Amino acid sequence: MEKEQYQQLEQQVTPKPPYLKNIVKAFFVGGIICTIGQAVSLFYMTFFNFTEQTAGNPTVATMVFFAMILTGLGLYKKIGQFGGAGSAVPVTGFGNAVISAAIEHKSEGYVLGVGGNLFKLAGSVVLFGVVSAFFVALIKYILVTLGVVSW
Amino acid sequence: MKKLQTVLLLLLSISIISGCTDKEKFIVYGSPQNEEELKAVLKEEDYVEKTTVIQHDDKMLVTVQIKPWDKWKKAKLEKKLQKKFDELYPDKEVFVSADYKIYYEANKVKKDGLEDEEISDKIKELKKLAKEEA
Amino acid sequence: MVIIFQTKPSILAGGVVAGPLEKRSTFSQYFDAISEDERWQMKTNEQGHRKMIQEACEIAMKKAGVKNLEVDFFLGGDLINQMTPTNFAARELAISFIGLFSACATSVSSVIIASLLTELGASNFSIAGASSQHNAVERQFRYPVNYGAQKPATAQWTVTAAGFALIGKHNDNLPSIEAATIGKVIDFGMDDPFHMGAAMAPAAFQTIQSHLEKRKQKFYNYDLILTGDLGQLGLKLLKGMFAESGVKQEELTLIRDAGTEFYGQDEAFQSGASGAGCSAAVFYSYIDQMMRAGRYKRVLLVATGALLSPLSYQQGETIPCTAHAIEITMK
Amino acid sequence: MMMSFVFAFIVGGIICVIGQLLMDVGNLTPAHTLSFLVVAGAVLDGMGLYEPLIHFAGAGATVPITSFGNALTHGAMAEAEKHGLVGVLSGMFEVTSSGISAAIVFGFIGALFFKPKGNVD
Repeated sequence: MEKEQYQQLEQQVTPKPPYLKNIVKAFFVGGIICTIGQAVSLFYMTFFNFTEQTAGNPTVATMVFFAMILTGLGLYKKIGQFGGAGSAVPVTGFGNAVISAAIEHKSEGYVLGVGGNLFKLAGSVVLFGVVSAFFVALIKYILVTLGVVSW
Repeated sequence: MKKLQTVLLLLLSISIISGCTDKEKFIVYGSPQNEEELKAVLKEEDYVEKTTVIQHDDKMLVTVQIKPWDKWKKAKLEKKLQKKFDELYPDKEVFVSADYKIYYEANKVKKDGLEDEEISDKIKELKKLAKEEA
Repeated sequence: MVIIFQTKPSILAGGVVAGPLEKRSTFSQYFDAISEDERWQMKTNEQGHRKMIQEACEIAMKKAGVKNLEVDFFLGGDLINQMTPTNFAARELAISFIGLFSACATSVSSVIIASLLTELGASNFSIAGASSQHNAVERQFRYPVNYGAQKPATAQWTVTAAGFALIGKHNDNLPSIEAATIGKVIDFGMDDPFHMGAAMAPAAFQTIQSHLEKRKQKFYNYDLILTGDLGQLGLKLLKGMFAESGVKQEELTLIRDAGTEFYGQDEAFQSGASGAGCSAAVFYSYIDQMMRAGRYKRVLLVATGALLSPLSYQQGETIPCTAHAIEITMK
Repeated sequence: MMMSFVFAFIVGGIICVIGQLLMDVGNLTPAHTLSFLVVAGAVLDGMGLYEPLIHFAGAGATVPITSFGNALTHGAMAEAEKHGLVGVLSGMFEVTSSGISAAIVFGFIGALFFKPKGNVD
């Protein structure tokens, strides 16, 4: 059998991901995580001195804390298998990427293992977040200087 | 489908919890002399869902909750309202906030029955809180 | 390349040890020992991996009544970088050792070498086999164990198991290795590390085909042709390739796959089991015992291996694969 | 208040659906998907569109990873407005995303207390 012929066969046999099912699951899991986030920020606004503007930070930190517990107990990967992007896209997914790498590489020690591998999976998010922020701000600055837009 | 049931249950319980807080939608607390006028001014603005105004002396704190569908314009509406009040009460020190926290605290001022100087202090405090950056 | 063994070395004993999750395997009743702890009471997964290999080898030797001083060669491998678990186990076992790497096909390639050494007269007793430990393999090839990435239906679950066979001189009452095929490295351009079955199926196809051709045998001359860890989709593809080449449907039922059957049809494991420990555990427990009981007279064991590394696929390379086969007969 | 939960649910859900489409249809790995979304968040903020979304959906917009790009860009732009070109750079270092700090701290704590486990259910 030739390569091309085999690739055709492979296309036939391999099931397509269940798009609709995955989308519905991602929507619900992601939605629920964000709703919990909303409840957490309401909690911070009600009981602490945080405004809608400033409640974002403690909310995100709390969500990452939840992610740590779920990751450590081995539950987050099950949520991940079910929810797909629904659990990967919220900040809890970012937390899961960092925390799971930290737990995994503990066996190589805290300096070389945990320290060196903490951002093994999530590093790209930090990289592209910071770099894109830099360029977006730069472009905006240039546009403002040229008088095309205002801040 | 079990998951769907849980979601519906969650939404239902949230609605019950949050459903109890609505009572009076337009509240003015502190000096009552311009209460009706203020209410009329705020009712003019159709994007305002609920509002609580607390005032003492020349200080006035206007807290509003914007209707959900208009919320994305929050920053602009806040500014617009601030301008309107500045023009209406040029001799008063007015601060407008659409933040939930400030609204919540303003209601608490009424609930706790703060008086006179206490109100002024609270307004000053909340103004500072509202101006904090993320 | 097909090798025909004149002296027909025998499998004197098999030793299979598996992890706690493998209790759920359809083959678990045939395993010699199942650990309650996936790390074998050791500190790291890799140390547990080593302990598991040691235990499997010791069981194989004990069953045959052979001491490790009497064993001439230890041949084996695993999937971890530089095969440290097997190397370290060899240190503990103190047997002359060569590490072998054919990815998951090591379970068979090691037995081929052991048989050759036996045929040569260089070895009275050799231990050969392979192993894999889920956590250690996952973190190296894919993601940290606790990372919540969604696995597609094509993914396979790496087995925690070690399977070793004690190979010695021919014995009429024991399953014996009559012939073997050392496979070529085949690359059909598959590049998805979560779809290994599709990458490995062509290698299995080539090896089985050339084995049958050189041995002048047909499918129905075998009681069973058992592949290592193609998974449900890989097995489907392999059968599809044979169907295309004119093999009849009823003959295709002779092909089975250890990876497909390992965890039953449990959807939690997606396409099935994989890993060097999968084929080794099934070959040297279930098959060995079935042959001793006379259920099978002639089987072809085909272990498939995907020769990739995380580095190679991140650099955009396709996944080359190999398959090695041994023909085992019972009088 | 009720509506804020509904909008958080819907907007958060939609952002996750975009991620799922990138993974399933676009065939991206989770790391590629998240990187893409972070950049999208930064660009949306540059166009002044992310802040309204946060006002509208609250946690529905701050919890998804897109908000990380938004927070960084926001900080950089605020500094640039104040200090000009230098601000673009210094802004980058001034803003800290609580998501990163939290992930680092909890990652360390997690490593102290947990071990990797290969269970399926």
